[in-house]
Amino acid sequence: MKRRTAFLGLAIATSIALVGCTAADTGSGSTEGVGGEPVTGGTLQVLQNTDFSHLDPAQGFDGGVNNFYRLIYRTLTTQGVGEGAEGTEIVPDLATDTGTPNEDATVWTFTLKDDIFFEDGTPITSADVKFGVERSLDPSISIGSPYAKIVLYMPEDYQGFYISGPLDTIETPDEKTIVFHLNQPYADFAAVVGQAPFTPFPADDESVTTTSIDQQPIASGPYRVTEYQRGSTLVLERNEHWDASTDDVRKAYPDSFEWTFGLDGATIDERMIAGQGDDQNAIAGSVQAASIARIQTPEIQERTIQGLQGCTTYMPLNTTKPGMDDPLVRQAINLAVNKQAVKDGTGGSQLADIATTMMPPTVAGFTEFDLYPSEDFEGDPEAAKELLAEAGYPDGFEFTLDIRNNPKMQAQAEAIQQSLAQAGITVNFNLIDSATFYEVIGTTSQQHDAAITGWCPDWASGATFLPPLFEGTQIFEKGNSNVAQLNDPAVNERIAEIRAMTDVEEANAAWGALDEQIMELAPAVPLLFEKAVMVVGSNVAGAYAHAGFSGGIDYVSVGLASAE
Amino acid sequence: MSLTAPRTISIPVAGSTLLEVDHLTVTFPTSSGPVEVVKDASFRVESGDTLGIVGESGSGKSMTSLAIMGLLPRGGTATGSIRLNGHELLGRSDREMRRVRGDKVAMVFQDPLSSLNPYYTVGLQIEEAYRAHNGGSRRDARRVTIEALERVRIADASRRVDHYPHQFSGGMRQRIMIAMALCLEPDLLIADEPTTALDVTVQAQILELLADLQRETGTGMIFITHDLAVVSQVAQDVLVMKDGEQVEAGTAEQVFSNPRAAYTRALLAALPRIDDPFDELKGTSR
Amino acid sequence: MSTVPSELAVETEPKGVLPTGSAPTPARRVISTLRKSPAVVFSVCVIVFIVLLAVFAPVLAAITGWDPYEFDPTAIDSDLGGVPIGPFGGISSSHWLGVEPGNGRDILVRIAYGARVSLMIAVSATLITTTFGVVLGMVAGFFGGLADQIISRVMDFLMAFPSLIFMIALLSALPAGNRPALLVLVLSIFGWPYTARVIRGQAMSLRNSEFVEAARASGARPVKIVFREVLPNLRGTIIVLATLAVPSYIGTEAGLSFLGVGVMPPTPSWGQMISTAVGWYAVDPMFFLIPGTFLFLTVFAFTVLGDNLRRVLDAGDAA
Amino acid sequence: MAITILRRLLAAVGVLLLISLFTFMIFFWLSPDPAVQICGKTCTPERIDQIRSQLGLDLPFWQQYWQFLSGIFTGRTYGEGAAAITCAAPCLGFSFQTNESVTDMIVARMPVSVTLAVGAAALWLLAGIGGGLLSAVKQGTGWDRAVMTTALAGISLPNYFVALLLQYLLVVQLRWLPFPQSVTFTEDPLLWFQSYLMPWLVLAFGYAAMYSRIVRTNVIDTLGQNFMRTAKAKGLDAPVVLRRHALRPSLTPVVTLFGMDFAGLLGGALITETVFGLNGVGKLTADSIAKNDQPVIMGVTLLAAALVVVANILVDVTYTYLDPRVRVKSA
Repeated sequence: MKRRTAFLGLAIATSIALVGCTAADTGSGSTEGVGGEPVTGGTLQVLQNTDFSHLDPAQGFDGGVNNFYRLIYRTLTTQGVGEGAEGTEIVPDLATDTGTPNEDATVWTFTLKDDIFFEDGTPITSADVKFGVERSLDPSISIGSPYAKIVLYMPEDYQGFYISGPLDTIETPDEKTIVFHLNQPYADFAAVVGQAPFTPFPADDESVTTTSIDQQPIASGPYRVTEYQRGSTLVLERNEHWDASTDDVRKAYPDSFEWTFGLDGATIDERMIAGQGDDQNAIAGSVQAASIARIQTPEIQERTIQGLQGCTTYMPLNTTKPGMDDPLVRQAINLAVNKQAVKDGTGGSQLADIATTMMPPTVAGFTEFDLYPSEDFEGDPEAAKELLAEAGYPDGFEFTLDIRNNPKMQAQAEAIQQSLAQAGITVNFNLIDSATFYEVIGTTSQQHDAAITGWCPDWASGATFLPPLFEGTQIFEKGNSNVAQLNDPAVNERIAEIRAMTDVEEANAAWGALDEQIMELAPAVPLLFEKAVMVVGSNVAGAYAHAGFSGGIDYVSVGLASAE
Repeated sequence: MSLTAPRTISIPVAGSTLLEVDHLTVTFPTSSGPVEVVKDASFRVESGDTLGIVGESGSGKSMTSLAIMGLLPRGGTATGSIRLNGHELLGRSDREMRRVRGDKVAMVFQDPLSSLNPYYTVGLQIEEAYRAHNGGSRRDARRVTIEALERVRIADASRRVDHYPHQFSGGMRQRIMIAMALCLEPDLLIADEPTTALDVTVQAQILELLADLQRETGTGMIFITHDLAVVSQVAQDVLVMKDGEQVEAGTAEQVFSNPRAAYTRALLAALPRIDDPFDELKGTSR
Repeated sequence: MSTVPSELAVETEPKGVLPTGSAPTPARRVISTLRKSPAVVFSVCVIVFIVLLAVFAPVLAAITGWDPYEFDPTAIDSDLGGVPIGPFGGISSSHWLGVEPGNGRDILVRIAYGARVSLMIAVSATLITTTFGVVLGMVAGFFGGLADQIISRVMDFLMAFPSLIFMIALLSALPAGNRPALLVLVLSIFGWPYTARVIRGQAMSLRNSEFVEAARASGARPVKIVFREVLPNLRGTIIVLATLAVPSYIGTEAGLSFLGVGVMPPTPSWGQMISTAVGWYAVDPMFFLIPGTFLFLTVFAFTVLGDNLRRVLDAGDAA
Repeated sequence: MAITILRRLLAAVGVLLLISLFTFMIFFWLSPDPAVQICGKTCTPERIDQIRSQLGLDLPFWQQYWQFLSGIFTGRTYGEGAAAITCAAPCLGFSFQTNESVTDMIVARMPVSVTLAVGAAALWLLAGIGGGLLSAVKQGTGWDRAVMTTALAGISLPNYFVALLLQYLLVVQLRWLPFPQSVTFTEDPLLWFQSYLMPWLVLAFGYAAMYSRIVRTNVIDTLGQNFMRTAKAKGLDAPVVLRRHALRPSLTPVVTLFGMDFAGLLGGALITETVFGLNGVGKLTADSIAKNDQPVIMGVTLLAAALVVVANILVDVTYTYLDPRVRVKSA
């Protein structure tokens, strides 16, 4: 339990970052799908900058890949379909319902549906689900969603199926029933079994090894991988053994999906805007800032979808550093940042809204407030100077900002640097390679005074948002997500109280109020709620932005208007 | 070393003028205006005779020969008149000159190594010259080539024909150049310092070879050299050039025994007199 | 003969007839010849212009009123993704070459500051590689033997290296630190053999020349011969090599910055500007055309100058 | 001859060993801990230690280096028991970020790099030799100046700039070409050609510029040779003189250059592949550097070096067959 959100933190941070830098993931929010109801058949093209992180669901952990997993994998539960809250609701998938807890929610029982098969026609049994979880706990691949590790009851040194053998605390009394024992009461466990590491794999298949799934996935969903060249193409075709009648979530309209990876962001945008040939059947991730001006024609607007990614881009301020440990300094920084300039650098009003709260509007219990207001969000350097003087820095303040070597984050950092300069605050950059950025800022000994990073909730609850970022017990030497290193007794206490709440509504409201309580301490500067703006091909239908997948187009609902 | 031999043989054909050069002037443009490298040269070569052109480097003797070949370097222009067998050569198109070159006038150059293409066998280089003018099959050309090599006394010619230039010694290479020139049976052979790059004994052999061949074929020859001693051995007539100007012209005997120009006298004075060429010359006079 | 270690590097082609050790061509004659060539006059003008731009960058900033880091939100359209307002990338009376999309920074001022960085790195690297290349090349060529063996093997090794890949890997592995200094270091490590190789060849031919023989016969110490006799004769070659090395380093620095491992933001750099402009090429082509043109003209001018210098020195040698 | 080649091979092996050692050292000391990299997002100190021992990263430098070297010839196994990962020979390493053997990754991307290199090479040889010849034969004329100015521009233009310019002009503005797509020749030959055309042009431009300069110098050099005068004096046709006597001596040295450049490209045209999104070895390198996938960077560096070194030997051997002065001992 003690590590839980630490892992989670970095994972999500990475996922938002991926969305940002690749423009290959997706967004959310228009009122209806583009082009009406899709037809069955045809090939849907997906243009993407970077390849998926992993085909192995134990390893991949970001909005884009989770969205993709739903095409080839099924889990006991999954997120719903539809816009907004409809999409983030947890619904049964392989299981007949969202599980039956015992009284204190420490033992959960699920029953599998009938007529569920792997791609080779083998029926999926409770043993296969159990094996999937056990396999995912192997240390060499358990880099995906951490919830199984956090909540399942298991021996401390359990190292997955291959090293430690079967896990006795997952029981399979018969082929259809699976019982999980947890190490704590966990009311949200239905959401946990919807996480990708709970994907079943054939328990008695010798060919399944730690690394084999990443190369040769075994499908339980409506599609199977028929061709995969890392970094260049991925082709899915129908899994004949998937039975639509067992699946209320996946529509699976196209006969096949074809991904093209490695395309430059600007090129993807240009192709989507031109919409020629096969690109009429294509979808892609959010357009780049540069392309916003080019999609303003009515023809393109008709096939444009947009919505919030459901994440917050923010600047944690390391509360343990000299100077930064003074709330007045942190408040001054909050006051001085010109969020409008940060927004412009990110792509302007179409790609981002200004954030004044830590929790994004897509999280239940979101409460709007702005503790550090300024005209047009352009910063108030004078007020900031006063606070600095009060804090004992009349001649200004200097700090080092950790940023990722990536154009968008650099643009954001430069905007911050420029606006803080007017309040007499000098910002020095510590540019970190994209590959090591999260490692550095997640290592307390290596991080500097501040950083620019992001956070997305795993499911739409404040419980997966505020504690990982600001709970004092979650500061770890490595893999730290409380980058501000905030350890405030009042905040810690309140988090514990809200966790104990059983009334969901009450808890949600409490998270909202806690957000404001935290922001009074100014451990971070909320910057933006970034949006996804996606152009789809003219023959694409049923596309909408799914709030559960960083605003990406829901793959299991999209299809073609005409299959020819 | 027979000095009389060529003379006696050349007598029957003497009298028919092979080459007449009149008022030949060669100019090159430079950044400081045109420069005349050959100024108003006039001379004749009779069939079967040898004209020696003597001068220091830069005296215009090589430019004279290149003008006859129509091979002046880029930018150079020749005026005056050059008639071969009575036909004017100046002002002809490059295409017409190509038929003259090799076929009517052949040339042997100073440095036999750099004058042969290192990438091809000597056989191929002779054959291509032969075929350019006589056509015919490769077999014929090869036969002619081997014969030509034999004529210039290359031992084992049928094997050596397939060797590359760098596999031959300097003297042998010059023999090859001569073979190349002679296989076309030209009316006029221009030898531009053919022995300068060779050591003395080889030099003698080459001179002897040229004399023999001239006797056999009756070809007229222009022999260009800076070495008066050599001229005295091969030429009937002598032309002395300095700074593009023709300072002395006449029969070898006249020039050597009674030089008119101060420059020629100076040249003669500089000759080594280990064994006095003039005595010999006198001895062989008509 | 292949002097191009990477796709990036500009050919320095040391092959051919570089001026050898005979009497050095008088500088005055070289200059007067060069002055007659329109290409050289053009190149020198471009170089002078770029140098002035670099030197007076702060003055330019003062005149235009824009500091290289200063945002101008009024010059961009926030609702259209931050695209510059106005034609040709926002060229206007206050922004003479337009602005950067997304933040409205003045492109002209950033180009000027970028020129500082580019020139500083290229010239420093040239000084270092020329010094090392000349000294090691002379030692190898003049003394031969073991020294030559060692130096030549090191040169072969460095030149067989896939240097672009390695420069990128090295730069991305090294801590951020002082980027320009690191760039100079990395460029120098892989750059000096190209100078040394040419110098070595010439030093070898000079070793047996009359005046060296004469100096040796008069009992001069080898080190003295090298610096008093050999070095002055290599002057022309060194000038040509250095002139051609500058554009090669400018190009490589820009390439590395383009790939994101060179000069780090917010420090302006031409390569980095082009890299940022990749995303905007279809919408705001001026954003890549302007720094690209400056980069091209600078490299072109130095190359033309070096080329002509070599030709004139060659001709001087032949005459 | 055989002994010369053998000696060259031995020297080449030495150079490769040195390069691998050098590369290995750099990564050993400078690079961030690969274990932390692999450990990724949800990392614990214990897990890092596990990965370190699994990868042999806890061993001393020389043992690690030896493991890497021997892996190339015998293959190697990472970890133990059921969780073991085997990497078959020739094993250039194993990428734990993608769970693939580096050799397989490179092999999978080779076709793109080869296609790119072959197409570009054909173009630049054609343009470079053609331009150089034209320039040399028409020396001093407008043609010469035009070709040489273009060549100088080609040398001075960064290829990423050319790539952007071409893409902007030909694709976005004029719409003469479609956006490059990753299709194979068999799928759609026309689209394949159109997609590769720009990368070929961009890559070929710089090389063609360089080659035309070199060919021009060589041809002018050759035209001034005495044997050219001999050929003319023989009365050969001008085209024959040029083709037979001038071309071969002028172009033989280009073979050396070409061999090295071509081999260099097989090791990946980093910038061109990245700018055009071609999934070749160069893109693999760029991606791996961005992700700091150290085994892949090692593997590619070594491969690229090996290609250049091998090309060097091949070129030398070829050269001896092309130049009789080297091939045939003088008599």
